[in-house]
Amino acid sequence: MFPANFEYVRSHSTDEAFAALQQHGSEARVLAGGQSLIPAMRYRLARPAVLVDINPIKELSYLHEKDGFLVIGATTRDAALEFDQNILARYSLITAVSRVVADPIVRHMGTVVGSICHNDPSGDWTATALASRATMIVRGKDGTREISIDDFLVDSFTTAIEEGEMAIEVRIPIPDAHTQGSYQKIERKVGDYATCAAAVQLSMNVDGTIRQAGVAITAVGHIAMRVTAAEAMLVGQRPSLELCKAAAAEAPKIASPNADQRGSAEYKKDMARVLVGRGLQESLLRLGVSL
Amino acid sequence: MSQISLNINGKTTTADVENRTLLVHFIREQAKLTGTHVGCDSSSCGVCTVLLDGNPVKSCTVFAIMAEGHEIKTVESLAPGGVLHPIQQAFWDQHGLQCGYCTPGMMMTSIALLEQNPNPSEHEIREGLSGNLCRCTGYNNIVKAVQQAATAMSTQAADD
Amino acid sequence: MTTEKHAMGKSMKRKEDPRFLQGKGNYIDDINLPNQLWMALVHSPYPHANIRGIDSSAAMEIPGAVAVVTSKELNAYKVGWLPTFHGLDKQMVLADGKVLYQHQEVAAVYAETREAAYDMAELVEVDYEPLPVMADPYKSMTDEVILRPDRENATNHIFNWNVGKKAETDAALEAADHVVKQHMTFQRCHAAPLETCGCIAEFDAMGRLQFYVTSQAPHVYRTALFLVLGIPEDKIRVISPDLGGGFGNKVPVYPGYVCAIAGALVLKRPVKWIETRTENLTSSFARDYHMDIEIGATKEGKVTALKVNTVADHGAFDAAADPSKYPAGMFGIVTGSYDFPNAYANLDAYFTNKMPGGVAYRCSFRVTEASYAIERAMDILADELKIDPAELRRKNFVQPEQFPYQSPLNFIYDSGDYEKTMNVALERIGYKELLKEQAEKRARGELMGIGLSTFTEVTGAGPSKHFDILGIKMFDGAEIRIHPSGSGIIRTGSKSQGQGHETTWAQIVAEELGLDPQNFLVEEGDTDTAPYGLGTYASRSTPVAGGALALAARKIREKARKIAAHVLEVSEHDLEWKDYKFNVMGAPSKSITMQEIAFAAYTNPGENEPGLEATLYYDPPNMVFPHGTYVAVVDVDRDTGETKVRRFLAIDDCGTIINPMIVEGQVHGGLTEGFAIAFMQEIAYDDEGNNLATNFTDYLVPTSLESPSWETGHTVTPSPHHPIGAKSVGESPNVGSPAAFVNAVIDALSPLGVKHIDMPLTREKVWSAIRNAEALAAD
Amino acid sequence: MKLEYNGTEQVPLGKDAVWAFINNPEKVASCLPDVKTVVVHDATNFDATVSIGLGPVRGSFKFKITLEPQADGQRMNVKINGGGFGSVVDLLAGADIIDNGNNTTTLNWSGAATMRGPIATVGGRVLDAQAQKLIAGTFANVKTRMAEQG
Repeated sequence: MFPANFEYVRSHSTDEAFAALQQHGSEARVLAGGQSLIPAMRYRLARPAVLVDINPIKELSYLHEKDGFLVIGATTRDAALEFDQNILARYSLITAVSRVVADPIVRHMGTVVGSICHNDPSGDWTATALASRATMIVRGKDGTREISIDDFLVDSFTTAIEEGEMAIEVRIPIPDAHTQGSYQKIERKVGDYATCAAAVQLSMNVDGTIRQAGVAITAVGHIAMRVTAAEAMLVGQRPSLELCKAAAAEAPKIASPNADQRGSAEYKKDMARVLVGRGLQESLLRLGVSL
Repeated sequence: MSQISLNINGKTTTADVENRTLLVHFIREQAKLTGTHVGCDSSSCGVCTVLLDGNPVKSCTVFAIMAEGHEIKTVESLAPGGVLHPIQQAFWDQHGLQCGYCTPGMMMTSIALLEQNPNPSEHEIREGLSGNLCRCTGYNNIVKAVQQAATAMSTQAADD
Repeated sequence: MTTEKHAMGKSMKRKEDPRFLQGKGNYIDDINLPNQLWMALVHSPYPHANIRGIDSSAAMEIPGAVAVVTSKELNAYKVGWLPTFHGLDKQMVLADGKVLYQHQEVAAVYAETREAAYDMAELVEVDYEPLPVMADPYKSMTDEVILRPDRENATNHIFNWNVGKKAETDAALEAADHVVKQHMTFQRCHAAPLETCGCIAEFDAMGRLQFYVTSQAPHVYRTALFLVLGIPEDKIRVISPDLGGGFGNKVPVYPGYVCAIAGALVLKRPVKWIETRTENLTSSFARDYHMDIEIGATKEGKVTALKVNTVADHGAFDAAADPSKYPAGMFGIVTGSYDFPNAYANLDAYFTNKMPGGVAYRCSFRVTEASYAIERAMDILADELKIDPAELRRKNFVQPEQFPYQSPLNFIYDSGDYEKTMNVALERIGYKELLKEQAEKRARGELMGIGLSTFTEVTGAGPSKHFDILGIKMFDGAEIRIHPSGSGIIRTGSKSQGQGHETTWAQIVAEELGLDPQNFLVEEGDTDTAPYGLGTYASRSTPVAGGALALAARKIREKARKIAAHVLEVSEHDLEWKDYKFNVMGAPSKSITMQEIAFAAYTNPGENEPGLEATLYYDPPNMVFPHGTYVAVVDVDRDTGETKVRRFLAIDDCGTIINPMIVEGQVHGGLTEGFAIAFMQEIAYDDEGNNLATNFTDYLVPTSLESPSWETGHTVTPSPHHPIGAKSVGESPNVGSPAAFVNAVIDALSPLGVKHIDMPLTREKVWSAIRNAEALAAD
Repeated sequence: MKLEYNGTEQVPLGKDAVWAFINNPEKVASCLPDVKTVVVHDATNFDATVSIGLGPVRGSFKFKITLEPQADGQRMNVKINGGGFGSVVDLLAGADIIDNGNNTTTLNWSGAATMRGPIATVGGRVLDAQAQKLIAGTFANVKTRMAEQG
């Protein structure tokens, strides 16, 4: 299949891209990795009039730590994270998710920021951003602004980015030595959208209680969701099997999946429970807590 | 229409193309290199895999115009002068191909995989190739071929 | 002379590989003709609707638009309908008055570029009037809505087929100590080769059709095109280039081909059409059998009767590629490896609003469905009688001394040693240890399963007394020409899609003639040069074309004997063929090689006809019956329903092995396809007739990560009637493995009381079975 | 794929005013979300073009709409057939009109949509929720417009 034609704008700087987006308004879409957009265009389900290619913008391709955050630029590929030694050593949640997003080849083009902006209901990076309490940096008319991931993810394929704006960066707090995470995903095969997935990240106090908990589920609703009740239940508590089970049981309560070929709503809800439970246990195991 | 120039296998190809032209069609039709194939419309099969600046990408999911100024490597670059690349030799020795349709993409991914991880385990090979479908071989012999190539390439590197 | 190194039975590396490895394969989309047009098709979104009108005016506005063709134009040329292969039905080329399935071809558009063709296709406006949808053969059966008013009989019933003795079978079931009954469905699947189908049609300056096409059976295409288009066969050349897989998908003549040819004829320019993946997955299908199987047995587990009633969903047109006299293919193999004194199989086929077909998919015409049914049912019997599944099979195998074995459903099995093959498999997998491990795991509540399949196939269609397609008997031709230097060219009517004919055909001939297989060029796929043959599908190439090759080589040998006698100045009766050369009996030092004879054939033939060539048509006396034992070991995750195939061992017996490396490769590939069918693949439809698997995001092809690591082995029981004792192997793993996987999963779940789950065994289905069983246990 | 929805709207208008509104093609058309053009053929038939935006899927659908007022004045059925993106949608919607007596009316609505084509097969994973929003939005608009009118 072949896309419908479009106008192409190659931008070499954020300013250029921003100007193009301002100029073309709702007709324009940002072209980052293109790994969701181009297939949709090939089926002619998406037919944007103008594509603003941000791939040539060198200033947006970065991955480093700064002021307590891992900062990932808008054109940084998924694969950059997958093969980064620092991430492998210290970011267990990111490491886990970076190996199961789409497939290994798609990860060489796909971008983390682009995936979060796409805000697919089955997104892996959106759930991960929720569990790790990320912040998005968006360039608007009045300069850049920071938006917490919870405020950024509005609805399926809808974010807090307004017409003519563009996302610049995602910031993820650097996990300390007492923080570990896990990404649990069920997919029918590599490259499929998740049937259900859960992102979990736990931080411990020195006294063995849980200091902070990030729990998010995806593919079981309009959008990736934070399991707030589970997080609240975990914080301040000493981990136990019962606690994990109780926290996991909160996931299906907020899940509202559609039945499709990946499974019934009932199945997906139960998988939200199972995967959150497994994510919690694996995170704890990485923290040296065996239940 | 836009005029673009791509460096494919060290050679520059310049052509007028529509913005919507996919990289795979540019490679096959403008550069006349038909070793890179097309197998699906959904970015699922990986038979179109080429190296873009050394990284494997699905050339059906990149617009040709996006590749302007980048270096593309296709299967046709592997055996300059007819001497098979260790990965080609290994696929041959290990019966890692049958109909041959997925083979170019599979080999390009394998080369990038071995670049990243010169001594992969069976599981790492299976993970690394999981963006490329094969309908004929059942993958056993492809895994063996990558293992053989890993050995051959590390020996070659040691000799250099 | 490298004969010893590379003759029969040796893992010679493939001669075709260097071109594929260097990206120099020549597949259909690599071919472009000067001045060619591109064709695209317009498909129906409705599964059943009247067509009130088609408006192509907007499409013709696209720059580069050339023409739009609908059934009206095709009917004017009398090419609106196609005959189906076994002659029971005909098929629309483009929707004629109404559409009968979703994605049916409605119009063809022709343009200067491929992009323009797709732009045009998008703008052809079709006015549909939706009609009630029959998406279930059990619903079609009621004839409430007649789908095919074009047919003489106002019914959705296509045909009934039955074989065996019904009364005796019913009586035996009545009298049996124990009867198992199970309904099981073999879901609708698709072969999905990675290369889609496509063609280029050109009428050359002499008015001759040059037709480049992805075809597993080029000669059948040539004859079919004569029948459809009325073009004399000498004015048609079919060229099938390198094929990127086929597995049965490249057997049918698709509507797109006819549209391309019609376009080329009328527009007087070459027309190229390459399927999209969606077009590939929505134009035909395989399987879709709904089977009710019953087995009667004594309480000791000796089987006494088998009965199967099947409802077959054939979609909108009965476009199955079965031989004429076998509308249900070789389904009669359903008694499998077991000695049933009584058996009866009955099948009714129905039209539905689904894509047409019933084509074979890596299967000798419905053998897969039959093997699955019997191997599943034997396991259910074992479970109910509390007998070990291996023991139950052992009690009931056809014994080696019973061959040739007359089966109750009218096959004569050529050879086999089922127990030997099973013993090899059980020994190698460590069956006893596995049973012990399973018992320990069960005690801990873990779900581990062991699944067996001891299948028998029937392949090699076929003997002319039984088999034809479009009336053409299913024999194959082979031509061998030996050049003066001892190299040569081999041509057959078969067509490799990855099986490695360029290598194995050379090995057969080299073995027969004592020549070097490296020095043979194997050429297939061009009807101008290849001798007539029915093509490569249904595991028929080695049994039929392979037999033709061996016999053609022997014909050459007999001529060579005469030339050898002349050169050595002895009587040909004094010569014996031994150690790959002619030796003068009683004079060990006097001998002559085939290479020397070849030279003499062109330089010093004496009174003999010069040259060294042979053409031979082989009409096999019987089918061949490969068999095997497959063992799957699985672990099931109780929480998620995920099945992990921990081990899978395939011991195949395909008779004489030509190239062990290629045989093993065929088995690996077939097992991965069998795995996909067991766990992932289905062309599902919803109740409204929407096709739910139209691309690779929903028709799931396993990757290297899902696919298990395969273990293989073999026993060798040659076919007594095949010239080299070979059977076939390409389809065995796809035929035999689904039951092994399912048996293993059900075995894992049997402590919970689960008896059967229909394929594909998705996580959810397994999860659901576990949850239901737990709920029942809790009550 | 087949999708089914239902809901209830309370309208602050008498039943007769409601009945008059929903028998007016112009007014009904104005309630479709993101409607671009409307062509009214007669009292019960009109065509409407509607913008659709489901994430990356953006474009327009052309609908043929037929109003089928039931003789008893208690129910309105609406048949909507249309297409876009090479896909088709057949929608059968209906509302029972219940006179609450106090110059308010209850609309009990339900709709069943069948989607076919790439939008269902490729976009089906995310379609249900979006379609629900569109249909619920239409009936919510009916209520709002009527209220404005009242």
